[in-house]
Order: sequence, then structure tokens, then C-alpha cells
Amino acid sequence: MSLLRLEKATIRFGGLVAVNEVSFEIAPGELFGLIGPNGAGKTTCFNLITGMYRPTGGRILFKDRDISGLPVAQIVRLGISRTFQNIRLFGSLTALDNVVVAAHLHRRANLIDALLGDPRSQADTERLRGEAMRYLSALDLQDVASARASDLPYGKQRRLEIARALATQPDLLLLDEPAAGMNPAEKEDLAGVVRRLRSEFGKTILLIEHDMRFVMGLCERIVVLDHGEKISEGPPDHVRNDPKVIEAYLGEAV
Amino acid sequence: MHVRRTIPAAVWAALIAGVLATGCSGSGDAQKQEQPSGGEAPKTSANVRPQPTAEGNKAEGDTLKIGIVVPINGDQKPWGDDALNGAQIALEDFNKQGGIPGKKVELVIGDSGSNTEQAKSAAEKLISDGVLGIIGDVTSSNTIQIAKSAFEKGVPVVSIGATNDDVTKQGANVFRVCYVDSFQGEVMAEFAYKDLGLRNVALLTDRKQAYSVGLSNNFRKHFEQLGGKIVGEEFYETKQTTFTGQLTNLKAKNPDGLFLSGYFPEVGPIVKSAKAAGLNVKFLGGDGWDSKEILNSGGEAIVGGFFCNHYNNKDTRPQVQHFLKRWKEKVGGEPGTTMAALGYDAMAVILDALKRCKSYDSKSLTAAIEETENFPGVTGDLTLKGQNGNPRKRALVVEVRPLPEGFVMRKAIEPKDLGQ
Amino acid sequence: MALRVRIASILAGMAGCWLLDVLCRGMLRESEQRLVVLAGLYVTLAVSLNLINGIAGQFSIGHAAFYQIGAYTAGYLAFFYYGKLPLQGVPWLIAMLFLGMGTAALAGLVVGLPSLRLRGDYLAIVTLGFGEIIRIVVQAIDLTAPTGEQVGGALGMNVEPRIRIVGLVWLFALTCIAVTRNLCKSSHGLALLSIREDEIASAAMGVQVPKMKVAAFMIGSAFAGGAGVLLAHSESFISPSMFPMDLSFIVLTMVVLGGSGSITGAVIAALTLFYVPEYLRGLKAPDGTALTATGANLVGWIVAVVAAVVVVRWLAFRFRGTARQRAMGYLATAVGLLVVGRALGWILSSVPALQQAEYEVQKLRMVIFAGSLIVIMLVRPEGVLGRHEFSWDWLARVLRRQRAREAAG
Amino acid sequence: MVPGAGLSLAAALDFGTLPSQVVNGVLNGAIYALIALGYTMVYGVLRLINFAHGEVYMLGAYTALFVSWAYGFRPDVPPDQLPESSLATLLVMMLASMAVCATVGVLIERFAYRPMRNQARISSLITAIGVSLLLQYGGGLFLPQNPPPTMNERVNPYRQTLELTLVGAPQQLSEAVEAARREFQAAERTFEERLKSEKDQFNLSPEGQRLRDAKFEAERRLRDAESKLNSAQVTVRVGAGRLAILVASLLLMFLLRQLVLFTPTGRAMRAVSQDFDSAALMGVNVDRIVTITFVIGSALAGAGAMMTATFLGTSITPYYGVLPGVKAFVAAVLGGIGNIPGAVLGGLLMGVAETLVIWAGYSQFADAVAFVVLIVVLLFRPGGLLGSSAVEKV
Repeated sequence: MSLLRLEKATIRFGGLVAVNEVSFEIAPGELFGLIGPNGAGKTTCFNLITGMYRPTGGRILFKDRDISGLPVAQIVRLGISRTFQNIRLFGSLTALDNVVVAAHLHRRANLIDALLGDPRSQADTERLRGEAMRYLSALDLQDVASARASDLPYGKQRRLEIARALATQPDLLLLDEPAAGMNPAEKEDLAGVVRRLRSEFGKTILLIEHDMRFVMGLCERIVVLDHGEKISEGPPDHVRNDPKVIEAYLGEAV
Repeated sequence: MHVRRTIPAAVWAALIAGVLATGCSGSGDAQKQEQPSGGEAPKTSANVRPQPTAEGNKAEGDTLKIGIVVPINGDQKPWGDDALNGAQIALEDFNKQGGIPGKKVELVIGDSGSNTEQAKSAAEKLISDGVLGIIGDVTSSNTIQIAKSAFEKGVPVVSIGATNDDVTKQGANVFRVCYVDSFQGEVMAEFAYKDLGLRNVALLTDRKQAYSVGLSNNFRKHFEQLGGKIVGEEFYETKQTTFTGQLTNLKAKNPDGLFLSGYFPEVGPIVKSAKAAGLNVKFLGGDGWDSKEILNSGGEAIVGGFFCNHYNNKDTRPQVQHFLKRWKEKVGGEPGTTMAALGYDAMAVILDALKRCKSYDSKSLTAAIEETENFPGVTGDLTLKGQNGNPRKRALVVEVRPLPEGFVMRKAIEPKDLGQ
Repeated sequence: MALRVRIASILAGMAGCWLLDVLCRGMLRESEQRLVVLAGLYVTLAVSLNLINGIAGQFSIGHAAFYQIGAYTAGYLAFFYYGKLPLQGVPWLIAMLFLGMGTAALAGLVVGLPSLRLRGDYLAIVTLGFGEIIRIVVQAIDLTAPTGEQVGGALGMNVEPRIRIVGLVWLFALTCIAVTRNLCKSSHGLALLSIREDEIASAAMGVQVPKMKVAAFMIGSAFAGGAGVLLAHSESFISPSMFPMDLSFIVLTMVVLGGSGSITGAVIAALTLFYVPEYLRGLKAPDGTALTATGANLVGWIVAVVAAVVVVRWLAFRFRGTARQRAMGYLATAVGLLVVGRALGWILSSVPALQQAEYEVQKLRMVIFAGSLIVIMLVRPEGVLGRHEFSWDWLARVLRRQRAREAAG
Repeated sequence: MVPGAGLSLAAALDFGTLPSQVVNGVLNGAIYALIALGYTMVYGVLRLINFAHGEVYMLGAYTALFVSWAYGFRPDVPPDQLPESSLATLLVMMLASMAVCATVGVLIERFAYRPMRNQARISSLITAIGVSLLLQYGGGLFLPQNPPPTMNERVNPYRQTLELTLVGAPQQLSEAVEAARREFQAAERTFEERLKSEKDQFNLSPEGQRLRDAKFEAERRLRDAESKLNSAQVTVRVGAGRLAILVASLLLMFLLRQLVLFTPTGRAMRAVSQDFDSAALMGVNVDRIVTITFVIGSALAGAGAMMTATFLGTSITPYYGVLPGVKAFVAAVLGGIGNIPGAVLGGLLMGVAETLVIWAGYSQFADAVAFVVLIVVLLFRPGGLLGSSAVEKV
């Protein structure tokens, strides 16, 4: 059984076909990579999966349910969460509150309780805070819990995004270039974190990355996109030696 | 879990009950204050005005304070400034003639800021500062607010320019020196029907002004009673700049005359563009027209129009000539609007009453104002005695002539001419 | 524990309002009581707009519309039904309060829906337009009273009965504050804040953005509507001219001036902006006559204020000193303002034209109001309180620090 | 008036006046368009709703008025002593008010908006509201407004009305009009004769009254005949001055578009409107560009104010700019704020929508219609008619 399946997913913006009939499958528990040169349609692919764009063709199935066209918030509820390539934290909220917002999916109090300041809502908020703190610790951010998100250093912001995505308790976690702008040591660190996400939290992970070495070392299976089309799929070794992939990347390099 | 949920609900129930409880106790007092004053009960019979029960203010020391509430900020400022100047001239005249021996009359100014809320604030401030009486405001909607506060406190109000009929129904302490819209509407309806021979008239009403809406309604009522026909009514709002749409509609209705119940800043341009739209009809209006500015803004088109006014600069009555002379000395030029003369009269009426007062407090001032009879005001001889606060005085029908002439008095209509 | 604190604070709030009511009735003149009522209504308006504008980040500049809807719900219902139902006096007012809140909340729903598609300035202009539409529609509705009188429309209408209870108005304001504060403290409030920060990321975290936005609009408008009901019954008269576009701007100004998103700030700004023009109205010279300013004085003060703004801005944004140095700087600027203003006025009074031009301060009050608005925004763009809130913890912290300092020194 | 009497007056729609009403709408819309151009310029570059734009416009109207007074077109001068006006007079008035407005605009930008540039947008909005209130109430202290002055109509050399007959009428109708006119003239002459022997024009003898009524009867018949003729032929009347406003707004739209699209300054403006910081890094002098934008935007307000003050002749008060300011802003948003042809399109559309509602007999709702149109358009095109509602990049 596959957790996520793309069936000829397609999206056009005017005349531009950003993603063209891309199909792949992710099994539960997999660490899956999505690579490709700039403008290959990787982030667009993420936007399709998370419901930010509505596909113009094809289907996207999550746990065998067609999710194409559902509102973003509902897809999150079904168990897909993501980070953003250009960090989108809630800048003037604290790190902790950022995570609490994401954890709110699992609150029990309703809006009326909140308005009346019902103890139930207060207890609920406290519980969410505790939960959020747990995710912060998991990513080693407990020290900065009460700092404003926009005041954090870049690396911590990246990790806070992951913590925040984790707090929605997804089955599938989409990471959009988590290692962008990091030095090799930080990347090594991050790779450890990603592995731990799977081992400790049991998440399935789909990640976009530019850095070939990072992806090859981390992922079990990789899909390569170029100009919106899938050009290769398979384990790292297969992809590395695929002439189409080499051409795509070399073509870009030249 | 269930228990925890019910407790706060109970707390909230208690809170709401508490609100009701505090509210009730509060209202008890409020009612106690209001009940004896008769509340709104006497309103059913139109001719009996509720008597204020409150004592009102008493003069302290040798200063007699009179309040004036007029707009000296906001878009009604031109009227407010005129009325204020008029009132100040009246006070100076009064002092020159000896005033009240041993006493000093002081005019305390309150700004109504051209809106009802501030008019009320200003009036209440003046009342709590101890004024014996208030004059103002220049518009009906503001005056109603002032009258409400003054009624509660038993302080007399002499309105300057509130022509709406309802204003003086607020209480027996409310008076005015201008005629009412139903009189004005009737005067113009009579004039239009009988003197001008108009049969089909269209109305153009400023929907934003209570004054204009009321005047149009009154004109319509009386004109239809006389047998005339209102062929159409269109609306605009104060500060609009284009009226071609409404005028094109009205032209299609083919009227003999157009009754413009609004104020002069819009009336001038309306008349001009009515002529341009090919409406060659008689233009009629109310006292809102009165400003020499309309001669400029209405241009050649307004010449030949008629409106109802309180007084006329060319009037040979000594009061008018004296007023114009004093205005020239103090302010310079000629008054911009009719509110100047009305402001003078309002102040003069209250000062005249003050002179007749036995004791210097609001109550006897109210009584003295009520006793005013044949007072020779700038805007005509006016009688307030037994008139429910609305003066018995004449109205003038004024014709607009080209500039050197300006406004020319055509007809003076006394209440008795209309069988009143 | 928490429950006991809650009950205590609810009781304290009610007791406070009752006390305020008693005090007002005992010590204040009727006109001042009315001002206290209006101040309470402005506080309610500012706090409820703060919920929409500051907390949920939905740029709304048509708040007067909801105020008007509440007021006219009360007005129309009183016109048609008062005296025909067993409800009388205060219970009637309470019933109206809930009905007014209900209709305003529905209107909030209507305005909230465009907010799903529109952002920023586009939403702002839609809310502004909504306010104008309501005003114009109300203005076009004429009613005929049983006595045959014309009411409604531009003529306005009486609202029976007249009920002015300071305590009730402030209890309503306190409820509005409490509800907003409860919301802010809960995870729902965080969800709203996250929408203000980044709508897309917020949705990606599973926040039901449309629902929350509309909810914010509905709650905020409901309280404005309630305030409208209280206004109608307290003034006992309503007309469309009481709800102009400017009113929306003033309320918006209160929110931003206090610090967008800060409830405390909204309350403080509402009180200040309401009372300052009233205070200027009553300003008198020492001898009791109306206070006037000569042209020379005016020019002197204007120059001094502009200079002070420049200095304060420099201190606030560029100066890298300790807080103490900065505070001294502000103090010096204030003293300088007084000295420079006085001195310039004195020097300029030798110019005859400036000396002869005299203005009554009453006539200047709106100018002073507008001028101070600009000055405050220039000196402190994030609003007086920024995003800070008053809390007992904060007060305790400040006091503790004070004590520690005393112990050390 | 019974409830809803205003509504019941909405008689059957009169399609005879429809063409003239559409023309009226376009001409009214041109006024909105003219002011909206300035709004949209400033917004396009700064993303700031310049609430003080209406007040700049007001100052422009006062400037034009003062210049006309300096030319001798004072309101208290009898018509026969007024000087002759010409295009040159109008141009001087326009240049003066453009200059004053540009100066004021630049001052406002320099002292009120520029210090706020790095702050939250809503803070600068409040500053803008403050400036707008300050100019209104400050203007109330110094500017003549008692009574509110109007431009003397003699300033405008183009006072005539152009009449355009779109569809001709049958011969016999115009003959009937001629016959009625002759009858009326005869009746009028008889009455005038009689009037000479009357003492007072308002207290006529019975015979005089009969003749007067006969005159009115004839006049009414003439007007009936005329209106029959009018409904048979479709005539559109256009004030020459108002036509000038339409031409000016179209011309200015074209010029502005050329400026923005094809000049280096325009290119810099577009760069600044995309991104302040990047534009600055690319060597664009941002402050200079913003100043130029304010100069152009405010000068446009000045030109618009001069034309409306002269050609419409409404009273000028310190609140002169409030309503046009709001309407123009709505027009700019309707067309897609920041988009120059959009501002003109939005203005024209609003004008036509308002006039059509008046035509349908609901003039009390005319002011609300602009907003209804706006809301409906924005719901379907969230970026306005010509504006691009850019998909936010994730």
C-alpha cells in the first residue's frame, strides 16, 4: 500500500506547464527525495500535494483518498505537513507559540470556550504548550522557546519550521530544501535530525534538496524532475548513473 | 469533565443575572428621575408640551451666563460663525442700551462641531457650567439634541435656525426665532400655486439633511392640498457635485417649477446645470438659499427664482438697517447667511426676557421668554406667547435679481394670510 | 484554583462597574455621566475593532457600520414593538443588546466573507463601502409614526425608553475586553495571530483560515453592535449623521495609536482620544474667559513641536545610549519644548500681524487633535504600547525590580 | 410622504433619456477618473493610501479660486464690470494650482510619510489620516468659507452647452412645437400688456389672473409639444466644460502611461514600485523617484481641482476634497489600484453606474451604488478590473 500516490499530476499556469503528468508513489515509512535543477517544478509539486494549487489534470491520492482540490487546512488534517523553502514563520510570535499554532489541530476546546475563558480551554492551551515544548526539545530548540521567531538565527529558524510542521502530527512530512544555506557540519546535523524524525516519530518524509550529496546520503528513493517532467526514479545509485539526469544537471551547469 | 464544564456555565448565568440585577436597580433610579417629568406621555396630544420639572440653573454673583451652541468647526461653520457674530452684536447693543444694572451678561460659547453628538456634549457642558439659558443651534438635528438635554435640566433653549416642526415639541422650555418648515412650505406652496400659477412642480431634495427632507414633505403636502401636482422627486446628498442625472429625469417629467429644498452650496450649481440641461422652469426654495453666494454660484440661471426667507437686506424696517450697520462695523461687509440675523434675534429675545425676569434663574427666564409678545426683531415682529415655542411672525418671499439688486423682497406673508 | 480566580475576577469586575455607577451618579453631573457612557462605548468599539484589525490582521475601516446596525436594530424594534411586548425598561434593553449583537454579527458575516478573497487595502475599501451603504440605506428608509409624524431617514428617530446606566455600559465594555483577552490567551487566539502574520503558512499549519477570519469579524462586529444598542438607548435619539465615515477612522486611529493588537493600548487610546477634545472644549484662561492664542504663540508652539519631534525621533531610532540616558533625553526635550515654544512666541509677538491674529482655543481643538495624531505616529509608529499588554505579572515584575534596586542602592 | 414614496415614484423606465443619462454618467465618471489618476500614481509607487490626496485637491481648488480673484473675477463685482476670460486665464489658474498642490504634496511626503516609510503600513495610514484632518481643520481656520465661495462662472469661457441630435424627429412634431410657441408668445404678450396696467405683479386683478393662467396654459402646451418632440428625437446635451474634463482625463491618462512605460523616470518608478530596496541597490534614487511621484500625483489633483471648481461651480470649503477623495479612491481600486488606465476605466464605470441608478428612479441610493459595484467587481476580480491579482508565491 502506498501512503501518497501521484497519478499524472499536471498543472498549467497560462501557457506554462509547470508540472506535467508526474506520477510516483511513496510507501509508508520511506525517506523519499525529490530533486531536479532550478525551475524543475519541485516546489510546485509540493504546492499541489498540500493543496495550495489545484491540479489542472491527474490525481493525487493520500491513503488511497483523492485529495486534489481539497482546501489546504483539510489536507493538513488528513496528515500532510510541510516546511517552506523561504522560511515562513510567524515572525512576531515566540518560537513556542509558533509550534502551538500548529499543535492546535489537536485541541479539544472550541471557540466559544476560548471566548468565555473556560478553564477547559485554558487547560487545553496549557496541554498544547506542553506538547509544543516537546517538539521544540526534539529539535533542540527548548532554550529559545520564548524568543521571537524573527529574532532567531537562520539555522534555528529552519529547525523551528520543522518542529512546527511536526506539531500538526502528520503521517507525511514534506521538507522544502531544509538544508539550504547551511554549512557541511550543519547539514550533517540536519541529516541526523531527519533520520531521527523517521526513527523516533515514525514519519514518512518527502524532501526537496539541491545538494546531491545530501540527498544521496539520506534518501532511499529519489525522483528527478526536469522542466516539470519526471525523468528518472529509483534508488540513489540508479539515479546517479542515469544519463538523462546527468544531462539535465550538466546542461544546467554549462 | 462534565462537572467542570457546567461550573463556568453557571458562573456565566450568574453574571448575566447580575447584569440584569444591577441594571434593574439602576433603572429604578433612572425611572424615578424621569417619571414625574411626564416622559413621553403627553406627546400624543400635539399641542401640549411637557413641562420641565428640573429647577434649572441660578445666577451666581453678578454674572448672568447665557450659552450659545453653534458649529464653529466642521462643514456648518459658515452658519455657525454668522450666528455667533450676530449674537455677539446683540449683546453689545444690549449693553450699550444700559443692559441690566448691576449685572454683567456673559456669552459662553460651545462648539457643536457640525454634528449631533458634539452639539449635545457642548450643550451639557454649558448647562453644567451654570448658564441660565442656551441659544442654538443653526440646524434642526443638532437643536433636537440640545433641547433634549436642556429639557432634563430645565434650562430654556432659543433655537436660531431649527425650522423642523418637531424641535419645539421636546418641551415647554424650547423656543425658536425662526418660522417652522410647515409654515415655510405652505408659504411657498401658496406662492407657487396662487401667485405664480404653477401646477406641476418637481422636487429635488437633499437626502442627507433633515431640514431639506422636512421642507420638501411640507411643500408637497400643501401644494397637493391646493390642487397642484408633484410630478417627481429626486434626491442628492450634501457635497455632491454633479446633478445632471437627477435633472435629466426631472426634465422628462415636464414640470412648470422646481422646488429645491436644500442649502445654497448645492442649489446654485443645481440651478446652473438645470438651465444647461434645458429645464426652463421657475426655481423655488426655502431659507436654505439665503446667501449672496447663491448669486455667484447660481449665475444667470438663478435670476428669477423665488425663495422664502426670514428677512431681507433691503427691508426698510429700522431694526434691519441698524443690524446691517452694526454688522458692517463689527464684522465688515454684509452677513453671509440669514443665520446672522436669526442669531441676533435669538440673543435679543433672551436678553429682552432677562430684563423682564424677576429673579435670575432658568425657570423665570423660561417664563419670561414665553411671555415675549410683538418683539421687534431684525427678522420681523415675533410673538412667542401661547405659540408652543414657535414664533408667530411673518415670512418673506424673495426674488433673486441680477447682482446690483440681489435679493428683492416680493411679498411678506403673515400667518393670518394663511388663515392661521 | 484557576476557577476561583475567574469567579473572583468576574465578581470584581461587576463590583467595579457597580461602584463606578454609584460614584458617577453621586459625584458627576449628568453631562459628565454621559461622557463616561460615551467613553465606555468608544472603548468597546476600539477593543472590538482591535480584534478584527490588530489581532486577526484584517484591515477593516468600516466599523461605524456595525455600530449603526446595532443602534438601528434597537431603534426600529423600539419603534415597532416597544410597549407592545411584556418587556419593559432594563430587561428590554438587555434583550435588545443581544438582538443588536446578533444582527451586527450577521452583518459581520456578510463583510467577513469578502475577506476570504480580498487582502489589505482591497478589503479596507470594501469595509469602508459597506459602512457607506448601510448609512445611505438607513437614510433612505422613512417611517410614519402612529401620530402621523415622519421619523427615520435623515430626520433621525427617537428611541424609547431612555436608559442611561454607566455601570451597564462599562460592564459591557469590560466583557468585550475580557472576551478579547480570553481569546488572545487561548490557542484560538494564536491561530488568529498566525493569520495576521502569514496567512499561507497559517493554512499550511491546519488553521481554518476562512472560518477564523469570519469568526473574528463576527465577534468584533457583535460587540460594536451591542455598543450601538447602548448608544441608542442612552442618547434616546439616533440619526444617520451620528455614524459618519470619520467615526470609523477615529476608532481605527484609537486602535493603531494604542498599538495594533494591544488591548490595553486600545483602551488607553480610546479614553485619551475621546477625552482630549472634550478637555480642550472646557479649557479656560485663569480669569475664566475663553482661552485664546495669538498667531505668534501658535507659530512658536508649532516650531517647538516640530523641533521636539526631530529630537525625539533621533533619540528613539538612532541614539545608542542606555535607557537612562534616553529617558533624560526625552525629559530634556520636553523642557526644551516648553522653553522654545514660550521664547519663540515672545519673540514673534513683536510682529504685529502675528500678535493681532487671535484664535480661540475651542476653534483650534480639532487642529490640535489632528496635529497630535501625526506627532504621536512620527514619534512612536508602533503605537503607544506597541504590542505590550498590561498584566498583573508585569506590574509585579516592575515592582520587584524597583524593590531590588532600592535594596541595592 | 408615505413610507417608500420615494420608491413608488420610480415610474416606468424612460428609455428616451437613456442615451443622455449614459453620456451624463461618462462625464461624471471623468471627474472621478481625473482625481483617481493621482491616487493611483501614489499608490502604485508607495503602496500607501494617501488619505490627504483629497485635501491636496481642496487646496488646489482654493488656489484656482484665488488666482481667479486676482484676475478680477470676484463674486461681488457686477457682471457687466467683469473682465473677459480666455483660455490663457484658465491655463494660468491650472498651472498655479498644480504648482501649489505639488509643493504641498512634496511637503507632506517629506515630513509625514517619509519618516514612516520603514514602519508598518497601517501606521503610515494613520499619519495620512492625521494629515488629512489637519489640512481640513487647519484650512477651516485660515481659508475663506463664510459664505463658502464659488468660482465666478465668467472665468469659464466655455459655458455653452453643446446639443447633439442623434435621431431626428418627424416634421409635423417640430411644426406643432412652432405653432405652440407662437401661441405662447401671443399669450405672453397679452399678459405683459395687461401687467402694465396692474399695480402689483403679485396681487393681480381677476382679469389679470385669467390672462396669466392663459399664458401658463399656453406655456404648458408648448412644453408638452417640446417634450413630445424630445422623446421622439434623441438629443444629448453636453456642457462644454465637462467635455473638457473628459478630454483632459483621457489625455492625462495617455501621457502618464507614456511616462511610466517609456521614460527612464517611469522605468525607475516601476522598479521602485516592485521593490524599494532592490531598486535602491540598482542605483535608483528612491527618494527622488518618490518625490517625483508625489509631484505628479499632487499636480494632477491640482489640475483636477481647478477644472472641477471652474466647470462645475460647486462651493469650495475645507471639506471640498472629502467626497471626491473617497469616490476617486473607490474608482482607483475598482480599476485596479496602481493601474493608470484602470483608474480612468474605474471612474467612468462608477459614473455610469451611478447615473443609471438615478435614471432608474433610485437617486437616494446613487452614492451607495459605487460601493456596491466595487464590492461585486472585487469579489469576482480581487485585483480590480485591470489590476493583476498576482498569485502569491509560496
